[in-house]
Amino acid sequence: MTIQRDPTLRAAAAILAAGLAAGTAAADKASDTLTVALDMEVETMNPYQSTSRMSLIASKMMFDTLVWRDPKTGEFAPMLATEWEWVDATTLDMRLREGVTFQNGEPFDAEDAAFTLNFFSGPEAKTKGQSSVDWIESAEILEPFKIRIHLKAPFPAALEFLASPIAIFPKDYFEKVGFEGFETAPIGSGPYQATEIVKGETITFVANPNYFTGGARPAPKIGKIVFRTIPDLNTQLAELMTGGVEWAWRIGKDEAEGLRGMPGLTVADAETMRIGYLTMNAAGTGGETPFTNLKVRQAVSHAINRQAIVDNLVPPGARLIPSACFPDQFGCEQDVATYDYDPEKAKALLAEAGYPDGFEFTFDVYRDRPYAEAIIGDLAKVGIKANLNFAKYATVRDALRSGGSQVAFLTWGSNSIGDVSASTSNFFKGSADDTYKDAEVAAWLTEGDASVDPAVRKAAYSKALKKIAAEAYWVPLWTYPYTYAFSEELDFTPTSDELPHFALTGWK
Amino acid sequence: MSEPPVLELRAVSREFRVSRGLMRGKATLRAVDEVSLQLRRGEALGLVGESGCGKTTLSRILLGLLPPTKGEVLVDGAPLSAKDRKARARRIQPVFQDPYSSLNPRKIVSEIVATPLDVHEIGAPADRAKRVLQTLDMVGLPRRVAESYPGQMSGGQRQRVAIARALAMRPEILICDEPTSALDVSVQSQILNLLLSLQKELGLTYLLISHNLAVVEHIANRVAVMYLGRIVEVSDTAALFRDARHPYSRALLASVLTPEPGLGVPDTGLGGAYPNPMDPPTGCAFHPRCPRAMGVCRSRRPEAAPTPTGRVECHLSPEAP
Amino acid sequence: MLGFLVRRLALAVLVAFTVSAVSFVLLRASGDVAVAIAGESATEADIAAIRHQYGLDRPLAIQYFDWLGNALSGDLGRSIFFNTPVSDLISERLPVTVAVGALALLFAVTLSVPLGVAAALRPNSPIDHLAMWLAVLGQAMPSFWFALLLVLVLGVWWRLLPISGTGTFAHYIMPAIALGYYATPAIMRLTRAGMIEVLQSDYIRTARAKGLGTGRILFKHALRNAAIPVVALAAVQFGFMLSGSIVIESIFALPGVGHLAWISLQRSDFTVVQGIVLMLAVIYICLAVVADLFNAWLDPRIRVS
Amino acid sequence: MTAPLLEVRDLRVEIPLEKGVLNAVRGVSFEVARGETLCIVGESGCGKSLTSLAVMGLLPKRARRTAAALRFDRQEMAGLPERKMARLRGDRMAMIFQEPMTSLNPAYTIGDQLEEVFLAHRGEGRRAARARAADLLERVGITGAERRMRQYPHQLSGGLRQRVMIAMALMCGPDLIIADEPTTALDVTIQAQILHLLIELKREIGLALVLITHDLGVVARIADRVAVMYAGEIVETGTAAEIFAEPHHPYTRGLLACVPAPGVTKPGEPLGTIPGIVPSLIGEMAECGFRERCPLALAECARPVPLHELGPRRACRCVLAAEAAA
Amino acid sequence: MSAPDLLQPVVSPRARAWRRALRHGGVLFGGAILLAIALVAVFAPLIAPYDPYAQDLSQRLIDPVWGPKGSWAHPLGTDQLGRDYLSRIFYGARISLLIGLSTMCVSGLIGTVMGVAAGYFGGRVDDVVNFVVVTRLSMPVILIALAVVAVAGSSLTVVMAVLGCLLWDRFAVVMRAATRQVRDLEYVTAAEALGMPVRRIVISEILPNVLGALIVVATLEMAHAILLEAALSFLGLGVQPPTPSLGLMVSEGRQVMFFKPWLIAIPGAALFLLVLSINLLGDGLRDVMAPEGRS
Repeated sequence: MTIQRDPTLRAAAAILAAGLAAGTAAADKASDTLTVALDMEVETMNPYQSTSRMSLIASKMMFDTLVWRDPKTGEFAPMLATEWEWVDATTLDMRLREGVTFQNGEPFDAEDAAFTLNFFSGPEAKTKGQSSVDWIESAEILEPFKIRIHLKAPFPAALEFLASPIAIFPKDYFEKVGFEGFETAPIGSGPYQATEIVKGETITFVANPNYFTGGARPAPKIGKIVFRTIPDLNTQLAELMTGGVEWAWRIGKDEAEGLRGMPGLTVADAETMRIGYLTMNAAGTGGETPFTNLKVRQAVSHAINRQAIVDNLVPPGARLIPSACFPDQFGCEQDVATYDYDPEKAKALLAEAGYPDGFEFTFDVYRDRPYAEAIIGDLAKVGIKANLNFAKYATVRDALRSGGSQVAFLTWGSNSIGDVSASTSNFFKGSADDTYKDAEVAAWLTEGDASVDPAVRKAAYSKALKKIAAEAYWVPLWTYPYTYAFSEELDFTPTSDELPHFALTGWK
Repeated sequence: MSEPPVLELRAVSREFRVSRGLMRGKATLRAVDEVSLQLRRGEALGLVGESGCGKTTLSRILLGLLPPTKGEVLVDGAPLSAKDRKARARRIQPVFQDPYSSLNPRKIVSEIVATPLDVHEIGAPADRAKRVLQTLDMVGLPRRVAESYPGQMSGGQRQRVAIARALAMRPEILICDEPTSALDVSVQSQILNLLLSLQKELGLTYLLISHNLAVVEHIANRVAVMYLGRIVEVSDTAALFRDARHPYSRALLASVLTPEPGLGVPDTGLGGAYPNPMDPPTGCAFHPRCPRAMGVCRSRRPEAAPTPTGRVECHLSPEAP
Repeated sequence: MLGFLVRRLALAVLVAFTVSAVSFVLLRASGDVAVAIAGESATEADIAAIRHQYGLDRPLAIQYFDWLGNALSGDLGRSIFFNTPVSDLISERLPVTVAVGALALLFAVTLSVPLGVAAALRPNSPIDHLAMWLAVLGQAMPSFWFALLLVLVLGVWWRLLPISGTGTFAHYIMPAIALGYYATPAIMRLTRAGMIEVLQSDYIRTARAKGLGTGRILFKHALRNAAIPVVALAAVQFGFMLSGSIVIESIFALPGVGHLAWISLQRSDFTVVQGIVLMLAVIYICLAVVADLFNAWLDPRIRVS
Repeated sequence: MTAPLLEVRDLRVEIPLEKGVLNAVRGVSFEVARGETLCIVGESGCGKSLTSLAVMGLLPKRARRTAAALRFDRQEMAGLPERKMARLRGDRMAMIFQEPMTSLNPAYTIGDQLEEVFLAHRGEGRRAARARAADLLERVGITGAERRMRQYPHQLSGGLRQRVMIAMALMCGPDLIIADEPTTALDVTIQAQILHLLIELKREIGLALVLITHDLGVVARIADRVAVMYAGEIVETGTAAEIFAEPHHPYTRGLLACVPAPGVTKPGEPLGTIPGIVPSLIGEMAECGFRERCPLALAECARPVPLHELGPRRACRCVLAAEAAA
Repeated sequence: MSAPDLLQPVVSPRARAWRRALRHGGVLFGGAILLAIALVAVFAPLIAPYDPYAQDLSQRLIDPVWGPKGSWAHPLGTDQLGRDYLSRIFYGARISLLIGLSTMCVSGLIGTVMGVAAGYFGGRVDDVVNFVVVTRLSMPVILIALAVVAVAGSSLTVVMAVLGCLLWDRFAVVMRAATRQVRDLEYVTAAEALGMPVRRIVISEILPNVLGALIVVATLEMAHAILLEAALSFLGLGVQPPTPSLGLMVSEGRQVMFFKPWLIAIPGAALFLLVLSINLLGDGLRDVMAPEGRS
């Protein structure tokens, strides 16, 4: 293969377009089968066994939760629980839906709900996402269709977790087959049942004909949904264009541009709660660095042309963010100190800080290499040389916690929780992830987290976020939109929770 | 005979561990089996025997390239192990069979001949060059070949270079392992003439290993006959060719095809099977092939017995104890 | 026979032991699995708990010998991510890798051996030059690039072959080509060189002097002897194909051990990687032994002394 | 007079090289009668092996063969296609090579390789082939033929392998055997045995033998007739007795003088030598090939020298010999 | 013919190999391309039209000059960050050559020492080397590279070190075989019989005569190292961006390859050409060193 000459290129484009039409024509509305490309394998559909997004997506198909959180409005709605009531700050009563059966015919009742909560919050289950269950003290059966949940401490986010990932398992079946058996033949009460699992390759879901009506989630619309693991995004695109799959997501900006022109495909963008940011080692844990100097941090903030990156590299729908949280989260103060793109000012600040000729540092990155490269390019323009260290997330995080990292480019999805306690508090409240160790900020955040009064909380968070911005601990970057591409016959609506809801999807 | 032998082997043995193939374990091969041999100053001792009988192993022991498993090597009556490698190298030098592989193809002739002088740091570098040229004269090579690479020379010329290298340090003993068997007859005679004249001029002592008995008869004063790791007979050349004592020596001599038409090819009476050296026959190692084997040959190994001109290991020998 | 096998087995055990120890240390040093399991929202306490749960807070040497002891009794441990025994994971995915590797080898051999033989029969002929150019071009082609081009041209532009997955035989064709073409030049060269050497050998001259037909000389007398080094090379290449299919398996979305190793490494699922490394080492050594045995069958000089 | 079994007239072998065409065999003519032993003797590079290979049609691919006549039992072989030539080889004319170590295929048993010849030329089945092979092995002095036939070449010593090669050559009962240095790689004792065997077989079966060698001792003991080759040409022919008793060509004389011989040379005395080196055979040669080395060279030697008949089947390529004969 | 002509000028084996090399098509062709690439690589700072790191997001993904929107301002277009592709290719060749050469040197040194030691001493040493080689071969390169890079980071130096420490096996195997062959020749025995020290025997008698094999392996391993670095970079384990590595460029361009195929075609072709030239040179050298091989 050599370099493509112009005529060939155009011919290729023509073939491509023609072929694509043929490919999508064969898309399987007719056979009522939707094939979906996922870049990671669903290692388990048991949401307690995994913290991965793929597991969560699959478990949403298979299982119901007590509470449903509407992906569009963020409102909580009844699902397996029909109504709930806070008895006090640590006691939650829930009335359960009657007449629901699991996919194997086992009827659902309080036994199942209480068992699930008790078992998976206990030590025996070795639940991987401990933070989603460790707030539960116990669950108690009050009536055959009513349970009471005891919390260890007041926990505002309890409903969030009850909506996801706490899926309700059939007690009898689970106790019979155990972890191993459940792994290969999971049973839930959700709209789809996994009928065939080819390890590493596909999972086939078939609509559950007996799915209960009356909940917030409607009955399944598509007969069969196949999850295909295609690790290479490139291959996903190839399959998408040739009709091998009808749905793919997390598509890059340039590819999306290319796909937008293709007949038969819909390309949609949706903002998520994920934000990107740079964190700088301001406290100097692990040794003195230039970044302990406020002027340097400000210079870095001024040096990065965030708008240009958002315009050119980030998929459409991204917003620049001024403060250390997702703008729509409760308590996310927007009126904070901002740093416009101003390389001259950055240079001046660097000179003031004693680095007229700039300096070098190691830049830890775990994803989105092009963005990182663009940031490196911007920093180079003011004389700062960033040496990219592209590593696994775990490695970067280790480095951060041990103080071995100077600057890291990170993202945060807040577990799709619309509250600053799930974002800012995570990083500035004195935990292991708090590398700044700003006692004042930590105190404000603690105050905000512990209160149930919105006004008090808001005020406390505002103070914290203003200081974070003034100190330029972070360079808040932008929100992360996801780009989806799917067959135009598909009626799919992207949501901001980073969870494609196939159970809500239908054909046009 | 008051002078001690310039080189002496005393009951020298050498064993090898030999792999017998993929599926089997290793076996012990006794390539040289309690060999005692003396090399007198100024003589040419011929060593003859079939391939695989241990001739080459013996020569490597003499050169110090292989340590003997048992026994002693003495130079001028002193054990060899006491002398260091370099001292031995100054006195004993080899000439090999294959003039194509015995010269480093990447070096020119003068470098090759000068190598011993360099290694032993003999003389100043300028003297070395002179000595190299002298040595080339000595072996009858024109001085202009000094700048040639071996690849440009004929087999005979290469063998002369190899001899020149061996002579560069003026050693006393040359171990010549089949020095002419890779050469054409017309070249062979030139090299043999050279060896003879060098011996006269320099008073060299030779150990001449050869399977060509005509060559041995022509050059050697004494001959040692080797069979399956043992010296079965030692004798003065003339005596051996006239009246060999050991049946193997006789068979060997009978097999020599001299260029005399009309004599036909003799039947040696030896069987076809050369014994497996890893599993040597009991008693006299030669008995399975010996046309005159007796019962005792199968069970007992004959002792060496002196003869008027040497010694022999055979139960048939009248001198046998 | 037995002695040989025992010695090779001893070597295999020693190599496997060394490989496992080295990779154990390397892998543990390369990241903290506990952090990876806990996910991005985990707290320090979560991580510590996980570390303790999985025994990751014990001294490294103890962890290793613990693992080794289990491995010796056939238990390779559990994947932390999949929460399944590593041996199950491997046995689920090995068939895909082996199938692709075997097809790749088949592709390489069926292309290279006839070509090598033809080239050897007529040195400097057009077919020889063609073979040589194929070899040189093939060896210069980066395999990931070649795989992408295959996807682009055969999969997207021409739509000849399915792009990814394992549904049908056709699914395996592109991966097998992408994996096998790199081995083709080496096998072809060796076949050619071996054939040329054998054809010049004295026993081929003897065979001709016996008045045997050309086909008989070629296939009975020449090919068998020329095949000996080729078999060893093919075995080695097969071993490399099994371990070298990471890129290919990712691009073609094949659920094989290569991709399993890759994702497991990325999220520090050591037990899995450890198990795969051990398995690959054992397979590699076994292949070498099998090649030896096969060569012993081909060449009686090795078999009997 | 009956026609000779093998008749070679003006055989030439040319090998194109980068530097030019190597005229390795330059117009060699000889004939061999049934039951006769011809020894072709010469030093390395004189073209004796290529001559034998040319007769058998076994030359390497790049070598070119031309001949005025190349007749075996009155059949012209010069233009014969490879398939017909193959039918002749191994059947009516067989060959034995120098290296018994490498001339047998290491991958197959002795029995297999013996039977193969028979199966290729005679449609009498494997059983007959096996019987014939066993018979011949015994005949060449290998005991326990059944066991030997199951063995592989490397399990046999060099002498035994050469016996196997001889048995293989005899499988189809040939009229002619060409042996190219059959004993050079062997020990003297084995050499004597093998030659002894060849002579016996020849006498019993009555086959003709062409023996290529450089060893004058072998020539003297085995040859009926001798052809001395030098630089791609036959320089002298005659019976063994004639050649050894009264060599005419200076090269033949020089060669004989080089070899120590009992009664002729004295131990320790210098041997005769031939000074100089073999001329290059690349391109055409316009003079006597031996001129540069010849102690008796004359001005006439600067022209190509023809072969002078000195008597019935006695000839010499030397101007001096021509004068002596005249 | 073995007709030695002492009157002809003295030509060393090396000079003869040179002369043959200069008449060998593959050597000339491969050598010429490699030389051209090497010159481009060495003088990249002088001839590259742009700074390969200079990004301009307003100039992203410009077509190459033959494309519909191409211009001579960027002959090969620009990449996703608006960097000049031609300049990046020049610098990429530089990185590739640097990695190829350094790997060749490091692994050549390790492998030669091991191979020569095993071939010369045999016995125990050979067994140990054999064990090390088998162990090395049974460890998958990519997994090891991945682990090491995870530990040590993936700077250029680390990549060079990793490749150097991984690719010595063929050197060891070939050098072992070559040394064994030479070791049994009589001129080595002669040197031993002279009392020449082992080190000197190895340096003056053995190494010059295995040099041919060494050079051939070295070129092939250089090509191998370049390809492996590209593969590692493709996986994100090699050289780190924004350093222009050809493998990395293919990796970065692949997402858009369906729409802008030149993004992977150009660096891929450059890589291909580079490796091809080295292989042609190596192949040619093999012919030149062993002239009986192909004539």
